[in-house]
Amino acid sequence: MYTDKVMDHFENPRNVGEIADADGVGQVGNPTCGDIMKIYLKIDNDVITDIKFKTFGCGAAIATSSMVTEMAKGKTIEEALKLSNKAVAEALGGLPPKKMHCSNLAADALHAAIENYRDKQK
Amino acid sequence: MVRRVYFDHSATTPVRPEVAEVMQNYLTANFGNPTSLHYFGRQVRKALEEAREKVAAAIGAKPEEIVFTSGGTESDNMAIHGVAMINKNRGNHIITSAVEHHAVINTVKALGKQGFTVTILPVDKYGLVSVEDLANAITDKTILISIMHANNEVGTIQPIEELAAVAREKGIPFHTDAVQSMGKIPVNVDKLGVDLLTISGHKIYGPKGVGALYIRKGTRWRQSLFHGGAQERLRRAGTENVPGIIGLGKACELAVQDLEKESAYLTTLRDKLIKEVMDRISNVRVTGHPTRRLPNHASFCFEFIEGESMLLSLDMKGIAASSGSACTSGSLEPSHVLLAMGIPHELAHGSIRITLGRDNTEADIDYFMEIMPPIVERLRAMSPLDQE
Amino acid sequence: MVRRVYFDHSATTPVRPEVAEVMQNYLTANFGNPTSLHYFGRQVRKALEEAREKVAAAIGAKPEEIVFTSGGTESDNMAIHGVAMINKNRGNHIITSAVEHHAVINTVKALGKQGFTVTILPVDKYGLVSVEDLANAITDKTILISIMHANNEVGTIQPIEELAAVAREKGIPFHTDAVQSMGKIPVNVDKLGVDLLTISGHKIYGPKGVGALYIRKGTRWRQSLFHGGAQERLRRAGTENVPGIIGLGKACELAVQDLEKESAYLTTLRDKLIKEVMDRISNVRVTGHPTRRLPNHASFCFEFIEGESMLLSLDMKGIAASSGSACTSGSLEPSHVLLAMGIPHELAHGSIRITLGRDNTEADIDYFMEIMPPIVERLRAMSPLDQE
Ligand SMILES: Cc1ncc(COP(=O)(O)O)c(C=O)c1O
Ligand SMILES: Cc1ncc(COP(=O)(O)O)c(C=O)c1O
Ligand code: FES
Ligand code: FES
Repeated sequence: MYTDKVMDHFENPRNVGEIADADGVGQVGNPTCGDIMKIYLKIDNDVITDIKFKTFGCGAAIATSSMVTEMAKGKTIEEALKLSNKAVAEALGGLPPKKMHCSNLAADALHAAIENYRDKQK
Repeated sequence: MVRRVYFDHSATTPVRPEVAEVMQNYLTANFGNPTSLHYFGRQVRKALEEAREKVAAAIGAKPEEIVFTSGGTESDNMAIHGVAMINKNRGNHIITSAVEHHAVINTVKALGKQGFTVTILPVDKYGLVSVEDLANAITDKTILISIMHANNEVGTIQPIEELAAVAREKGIPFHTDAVQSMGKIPVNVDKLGVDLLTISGHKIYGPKGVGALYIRKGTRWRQSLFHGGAQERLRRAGTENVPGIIGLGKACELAVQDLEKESAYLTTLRDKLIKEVMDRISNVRVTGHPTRRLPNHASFCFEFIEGESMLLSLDMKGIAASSGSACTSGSLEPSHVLLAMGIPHELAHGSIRITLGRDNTEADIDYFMEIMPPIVERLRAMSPLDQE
Repeated sequence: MVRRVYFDHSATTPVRPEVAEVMQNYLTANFGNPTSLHYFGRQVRKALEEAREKVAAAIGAKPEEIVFTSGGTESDNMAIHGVAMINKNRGNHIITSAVEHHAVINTVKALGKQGFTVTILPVDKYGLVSVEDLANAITDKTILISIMHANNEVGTIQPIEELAAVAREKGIPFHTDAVQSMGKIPVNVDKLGVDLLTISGHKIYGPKGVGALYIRKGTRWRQSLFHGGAQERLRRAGTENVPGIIGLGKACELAVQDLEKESAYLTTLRDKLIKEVMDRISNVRVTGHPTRRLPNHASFCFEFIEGESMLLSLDMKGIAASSGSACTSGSLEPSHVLLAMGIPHELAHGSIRITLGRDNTEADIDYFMEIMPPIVERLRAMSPLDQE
């Protein structure tokens, strides 16, 4: 059902955890629907220097979370905002059609964290 | 090679070698069409009727009360549709429960869109239907009650004797889906007091794609799904799945033969499993009834984590289990059974079902207990939910 | 031991050893439920989809256009009911022919009692439907046409390309029952131009209890017979008959592979049989079309005698054949197919069908020609009918 890439990210998720003094934190989803993604950002000079996630959800949810952190790390927030859910799914070699609602979360969580960072800047 | 442990016997079972063996012959050597008058047909007709006797004997029925079908789903559809159609001039009210298999619930709901009124009885936190609720739900328009014998997701065994007695008193046909109970606890149509009963081959170490419907003699029922030839005494059109039926007959025979021994064995294994999970993993809940449950059935909800991710992790270690989590099916709603039992959404997402079978051993449980705690720990460490 | 000759391949065929062999594995070792996420399920899912590819390839379809069913009867019901139900707001007229299998004709007739109007096209003396009749029968209320590819009783092959072209021009879905033609003549959904097509496993050296329905992409069709799980992408509920489906896939693959050679071989045998019967027995008529007929199909009406008594006599000598005689079915009316072709009742009662298969040899024909004439003679000597 899942690609090898998905299974690799599920089995060895990159950047799991929390950042205690995060510059931005974003959360999407809710436990009722079975998926929550929370992303923590460390931002220096508009560049994402560190990123961590915590996820409650299925294999796809965990893999997309992991993938999005890998893709965002080192990017400027402008670049990171351009990362789409679709790009994340593609980077994983695709997701089963049934999993579309949960593959539509990882980039959203990242964007929410960036929003949170920007709000704090104001 | 990775060690493989199969813990999903409620989803399906392997065909027992004894069953596969008797089937083989009816693929190649004894291949006739049972409708044919000639030697090739007669040989097969005889075997088909012997299989019918075995199935009937296994549930305390008469052979002529057994109709062979393509599986549990067809039997459920056939039972409900057939009773509804013939009785629609008498009344239009159907009663079922909130924890039925989709083959029952979706069939009843489809009738609900065709002029029938449907009452879906609630269940308590153990998944039990109350006899009082049933008695109160019956009206003079009620023409059918369908309540399952044992639940596939949580293993809860309904008080069918008592529920069916209420129906009997009012003269209302009672159907029960015994797909999960067959071969695990005694299933006897007279003791249960039911008028229609569904079984399926592949849950009792028989083949997939074959099932049976018991229809008590005298029950107002009409064949209404298929049209075609005159097979099964006009109750089910289509050339009979002969090897499947032979397999079902053998599987029923063996199931009853081994019931007592196997059920005792599986109960011991299951109790060990439940005990160790509860002892060694925190924030877990057993779902279903503590005692009125299938001997091979253990089901849990693990807090803070999600079912599919547990299944995938177990699968990587060679353990096959299942879940009522919405994420395994890609839908947003978790199992209707768990929700009907009042389990909150987020907890229902963390459900897992371990259903044991005759080839499982204590060593399998030990292996599971070696593998599962670190999985739970790892996934909980990843979870953003508040864990205190 | 009595010599046994099987001449009833239109009724059913033995499972080819290659097919039985691939199935075996999916009974025992590879037993998972294809819906399961885990290893056991995934292995089976993969094999199931490979079988779907084989079936699709055999009829020139795409895999996603194939739905697996419990046999030809279910496929026919599913095709007709599913198209009728979704289109009932557009029109209520269904066209079929007078020589269809009961799985089609009874399904259409049942719809006739539910508000649909039915036209049953006549056939000529060879059993052929006329393209002109079809064109004339179509109204702006016509929502479905179902005409079989080859007839089971007389072997006549309909001009489906031309019939379907008429339907296509008017945008009306066209279903054909290819249960008998599959494996005997080329069956290609695009060349035929059909939208739905039925096949059955046990007529093509595959197992009983499994079939497929082809539904062309874009055809307005809705699942309407069964309710239950989400199998077959919501087109057919119920745990898949995995061994059966694997067997069907293999049988389709082999059928297409061997088609040319086998059809040439069977044509030779059949022509020899027809010639010798006509040469050596008087007052016999071949039923069906002289050339547009299945390569393995020979059917006759013997004057002055009755089908069942011929079958019984043949059976005593080890020869298995069949008949469209009413007496084999215990009904009073002989075959609707023979009557539709204008064969008088008394002659229709004397019908006999010899359908050859890949294991038959010339020696079988010789044996038949040794046995049959004295049987006819004996029965005619007993007959009170005027024989001149
Ligand atoms: C309780 C129950 N009823 C019905 C069914 C359907 O049976 P089948 O898969 O043979 O169609 C199942 C299994 O899937 C079941 O567990
Ligand atoms: C033309 C035709 N259609 C349909 C069927 C029914 O197929 P099945 O026996 O697989 O239900 C048959 C055979 O009985 C047949 O000959
Ligand atoms: S988290 Fe539910 S489908 Fe992915
Ligand atoms: S002659 Fe006996 S049934 Fe027809």
